[in-house]
Amino acid sequence: MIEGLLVMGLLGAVLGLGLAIAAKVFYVYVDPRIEAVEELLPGANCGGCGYPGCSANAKAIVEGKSPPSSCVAASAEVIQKIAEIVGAKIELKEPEVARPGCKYGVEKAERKYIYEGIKDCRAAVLINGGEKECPVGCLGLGTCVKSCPFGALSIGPEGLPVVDTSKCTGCGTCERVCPKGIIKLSSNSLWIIHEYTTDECTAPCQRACPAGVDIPGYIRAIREGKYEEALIIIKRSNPFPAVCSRICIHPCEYECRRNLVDEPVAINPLKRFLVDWEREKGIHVQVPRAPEREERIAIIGGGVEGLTAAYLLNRLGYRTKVYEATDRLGGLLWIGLPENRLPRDIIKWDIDGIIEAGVEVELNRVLGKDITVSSLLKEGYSAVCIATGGWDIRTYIGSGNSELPGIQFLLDFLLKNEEGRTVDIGKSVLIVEGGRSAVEAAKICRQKGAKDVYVIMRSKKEDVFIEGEEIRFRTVLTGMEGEGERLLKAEICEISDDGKRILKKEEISVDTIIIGAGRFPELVYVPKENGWKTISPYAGPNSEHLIGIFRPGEPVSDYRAAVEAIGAGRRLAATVHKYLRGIEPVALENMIRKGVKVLDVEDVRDVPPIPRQMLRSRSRDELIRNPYLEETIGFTEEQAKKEAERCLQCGLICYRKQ
Amino acid sequence: MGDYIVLVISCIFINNILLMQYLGNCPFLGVSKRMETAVGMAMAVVFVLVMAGAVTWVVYHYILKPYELEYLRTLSFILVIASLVQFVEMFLKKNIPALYEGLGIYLPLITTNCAVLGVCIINIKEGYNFLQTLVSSFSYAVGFGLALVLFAAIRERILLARVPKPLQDTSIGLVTAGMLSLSFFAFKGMIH
Amino acid sequence: MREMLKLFLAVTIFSAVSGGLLSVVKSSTKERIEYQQLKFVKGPTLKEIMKGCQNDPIVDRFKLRYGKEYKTVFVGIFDGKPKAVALEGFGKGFGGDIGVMVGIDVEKDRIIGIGVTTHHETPGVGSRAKTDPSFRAQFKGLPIDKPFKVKADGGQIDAITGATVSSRGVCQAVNNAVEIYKKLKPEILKNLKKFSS
Amino acid sequence: MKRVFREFIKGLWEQIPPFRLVLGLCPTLAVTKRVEDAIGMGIAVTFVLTCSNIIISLLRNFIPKQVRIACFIVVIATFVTIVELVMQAFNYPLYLKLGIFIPLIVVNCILLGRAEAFASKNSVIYSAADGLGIGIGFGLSLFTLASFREILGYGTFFNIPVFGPSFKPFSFLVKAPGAFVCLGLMLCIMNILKK
Repeated sequence: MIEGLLVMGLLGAVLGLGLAIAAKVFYVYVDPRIEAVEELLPGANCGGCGYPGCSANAKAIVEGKSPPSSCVAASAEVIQKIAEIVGAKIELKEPEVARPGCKYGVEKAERKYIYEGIKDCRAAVLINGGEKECPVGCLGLGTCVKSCPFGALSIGPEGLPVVDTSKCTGCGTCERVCPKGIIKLSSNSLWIIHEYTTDECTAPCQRACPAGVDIPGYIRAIREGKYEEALIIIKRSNPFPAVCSRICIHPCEYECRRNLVDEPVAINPLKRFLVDWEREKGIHVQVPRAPEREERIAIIGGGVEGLTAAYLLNRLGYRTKVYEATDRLGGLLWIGLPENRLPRDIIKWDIDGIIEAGVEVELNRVLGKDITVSSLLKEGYSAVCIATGGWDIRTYIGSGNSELPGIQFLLDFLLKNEEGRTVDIGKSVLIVEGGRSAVEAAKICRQKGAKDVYVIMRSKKEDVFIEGEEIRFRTVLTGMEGEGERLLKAEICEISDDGKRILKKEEISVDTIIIGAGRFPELVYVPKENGWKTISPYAGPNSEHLIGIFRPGEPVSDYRAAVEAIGAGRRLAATVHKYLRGIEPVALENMIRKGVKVLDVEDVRDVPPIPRQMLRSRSRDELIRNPYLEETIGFTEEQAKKEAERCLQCGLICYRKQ
Repeated sequence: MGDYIVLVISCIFINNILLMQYLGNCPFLGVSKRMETAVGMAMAVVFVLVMAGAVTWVVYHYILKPYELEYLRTLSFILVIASLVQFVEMFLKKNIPALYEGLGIYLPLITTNCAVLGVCIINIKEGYNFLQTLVSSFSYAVGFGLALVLFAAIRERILLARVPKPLQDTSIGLVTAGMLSLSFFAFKGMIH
Repeated sequence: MREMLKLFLAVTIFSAVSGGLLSVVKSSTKERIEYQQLKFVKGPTLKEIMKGCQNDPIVDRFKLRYGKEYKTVFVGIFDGKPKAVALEGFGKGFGGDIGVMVGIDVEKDRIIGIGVTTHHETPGVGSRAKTDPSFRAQFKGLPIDKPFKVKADGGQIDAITGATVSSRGVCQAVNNAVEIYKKLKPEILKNLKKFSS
Repeated sequence: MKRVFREFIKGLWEQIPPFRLVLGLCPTLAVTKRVEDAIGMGIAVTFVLTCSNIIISLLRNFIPKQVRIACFIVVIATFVTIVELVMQAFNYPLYLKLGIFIPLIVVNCILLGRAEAFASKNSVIYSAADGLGIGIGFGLSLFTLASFREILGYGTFFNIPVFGPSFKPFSFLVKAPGAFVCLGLMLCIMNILKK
């Protein structure tokens, strides 16, 4: 008895003492909050936070490297608790869910061969990219389903993954595991900033849309009778569906694959049907807004572009305010379009929708007179967007001063000089484009006492017939920096002959930039310590030139058609959002743009012709009696359903066969 | 020398701790889902098992046996192993953080790994001397690691197969372990 | 520091109390365990050796000091008298120690029977030392004055075919038991008196 | 009272180890060759689990958090040793058969698992009910698995032959691989039943 007690007691004592001493000697401080946070995290180790597992994220959260809301799987309550532990503010996150990006299962798609191997996409993709002809086609073997830590995925009857949105936490495990990058996280915000790439399934119509509307998406929603969803799909790329449904140049319809069989799908009239439905209900359908963000953004210019940027930035969670120089919003929409083509209440409908969404507006505020870029930045805006777009500068100039710090317009400069008005140009001047007039202007600048005068042109030397010592060819302006109302620096780049690469970057101090164009480009002014700098939106799909602020093809804003301006406005919003979220605001390498080859089909099989639904015309009498009445009447619901049924729901090479 | 080689082979293959002696199956099924965790666990077991084998041998032969307290074997061994594991954990955390990152999370699991206590008891029951104890502990641990890594490889492959729903996860894991165990039967003929 | 003390005390007290508790349980079950162990390990062999005895040799046993360790001597009562004793000897076999229980007639100093208790011999070969009755039977009735040897070593015992080493081991074990018996004989006789009723 | 019953009953089906609670696989594999051994193991585990649950629950407020695992293990090891001694004293053949798996009850994850997850957080009565329930559940599982393996593997039940002499036993089932496969299939059956 005594022996056992003694020996075990002694053994316990020795070990206990050893451990106690070891605990002291080998003591390593571990922040107790890490443990507390880890206990709260769900422990699914899904990696949705970007860290390898929950404990790593717990450490990162406590160290402040990762926000409390970084866990995609945690409930709001848990996030609140974590935030309390680390004493951090919570930044609410917009929910994201996985969205499969392929519409046709293996059974229905063109196949290169029949795959009979290991049932895993990662294995299947090793054999010539999988059995599908389409390089971005879902192989349907369910690798994503198996990887989902929350059981939100299953393979549906079509042989494609189906997402149970109630279970999906948006952790992105499926996105990471998919060897073809087909299933992707999606949210309205991601849609807003999205540009189509060659690595995703797109239909010819949506590639043709300058605003980038997901056309097959909204037509499918119409077919399913989900009109509200259809409107949201449109509005996340285009907040002017009513206007566009009347005046859009609809490049989409020219690209419609049904052209190969009969007539294109009546894409625009279908949009008109949705707008009619919306107006009949009397409620503006809105894209759900991302959680409120801290940043405020000012947009100068209340035209189509400015309003589009304001609306989409508002949907991205920013507080946006539009400064308009005239006394009404809508810009060029009010001018030059007969009322029977574009009724005024249609314009008002879209603009009202944008205001209703929470975009603030100040009318009669002229840039350069009532407000300046630096006064707005001083007010605390995180970005000031210039979207003065379609207006000719000369229609509302008048202050005599330049509206943007240090910027002069070439024609204006020459005119003022002719009239003998004083123009302050400072010591060094940069003249951007302008051909022979630029050389002329350079001469004047020298006369006026400028010491350094630079002229830069995008063209190759051989392509233009002007000479001049100071001219630098194949050089573009890429950025500006300044302080208050003063311009300090310009960033110019020498570009390669194909215009795609920057060969040399240079910063020069300038007091004035004289630009050869007649309009302001879209530009974003953001605060920088002791001043500001500019950010230039990335080039749109129609631009062949990717570098520089002034790009031929979209010399300034796209004012040729409202839908082009809408696209430009969306890219402006995307640029601001990306910049503020720390993502470099450049276009993706594989973005679909003019001249980029995309897999397509040349003929369609097994598609019986179905006549296109036509818009009904009003009677002659009626139109004579009321000259402002629209000539046509929109689709009835039945017509819309029938027309939507004609849509082939195209993918890159897939389409609906009968 | 020959005896030691026989001992090594018999501990690794013929009497494989996992597949033949049924010891250490909980971690076997638990950490074998991914190769990296399997390798981590295997390393941790080799590390701890050799130390535990040595310490328990000393405790048994120099404390318990002289006082005829053999019946306290289980109690004292587990206490020693638990303390040892904790001690090693603290030591690594402080002095070799890199190794701790790798093995750390597996160490607490080892306390309840019956393979460790099992091997210590086997060593005593077989009456091994100190050197034999070291060799057998090491070999058993290597056998554990071998089976674990093999099994993890198979399980990663199973992930790609279409397994009937009710058989998924642990169930198919056990059946697979059975097959692996069957293949280890082949080693039985190696030593007469 | 207090924290450390607490941990230290907790572990110490827990293990001390456990140790104490187990000692109590052990001491109260000690007798029974020993009996059980003997009954199941040596019991069958003993019964075989002491065929026809009137007592239970496992109950009627005593321990004697032999060198450093204690040897258990089992007593067989025949015709009302403690005529035979059995004790265990060890020899080196093929796969380790072979334990052999050896029964000796104390009056005639002759073997009355042997039986293998523990061994690690090759199944089907060396293990026949335990299972083959004819091998064991060779020892019966032999006097103990001469050491036992297999015929190959010039002795009197026929080795088991193919298991000479095992057979040698058994002989060695018997010799070991006999040696102990010879050394302890005076004490054994003294103790046996207790059993003659 | 109702809760006591609930804690007890959950171990018999809802959380029956090792099927629902995948713990304690080693003894499940090792001692289910014969029904007799399985019952012995079941009783031993039930006894240790109930006793250790009671003691740990009683002492739960005195055990410092940092060394709780060591303390739990000491308590469990004590009861295991008691079982070991008692089994030696009263059923020595069973002790020989269960062999090393008796001391290894200490590291049976069920025990430490219940101590950590249940007994250290609940009062004595519930802990006792929990221990008893889980222990009996474990015993039942062992019994079921052992019945299957013994009947088909040896052709006997409680060592009594159940088939005629012409029966050729599936000796695969009583070898190590058979143990794994049987348990795997049992889990599969449990998964089917769960639905």
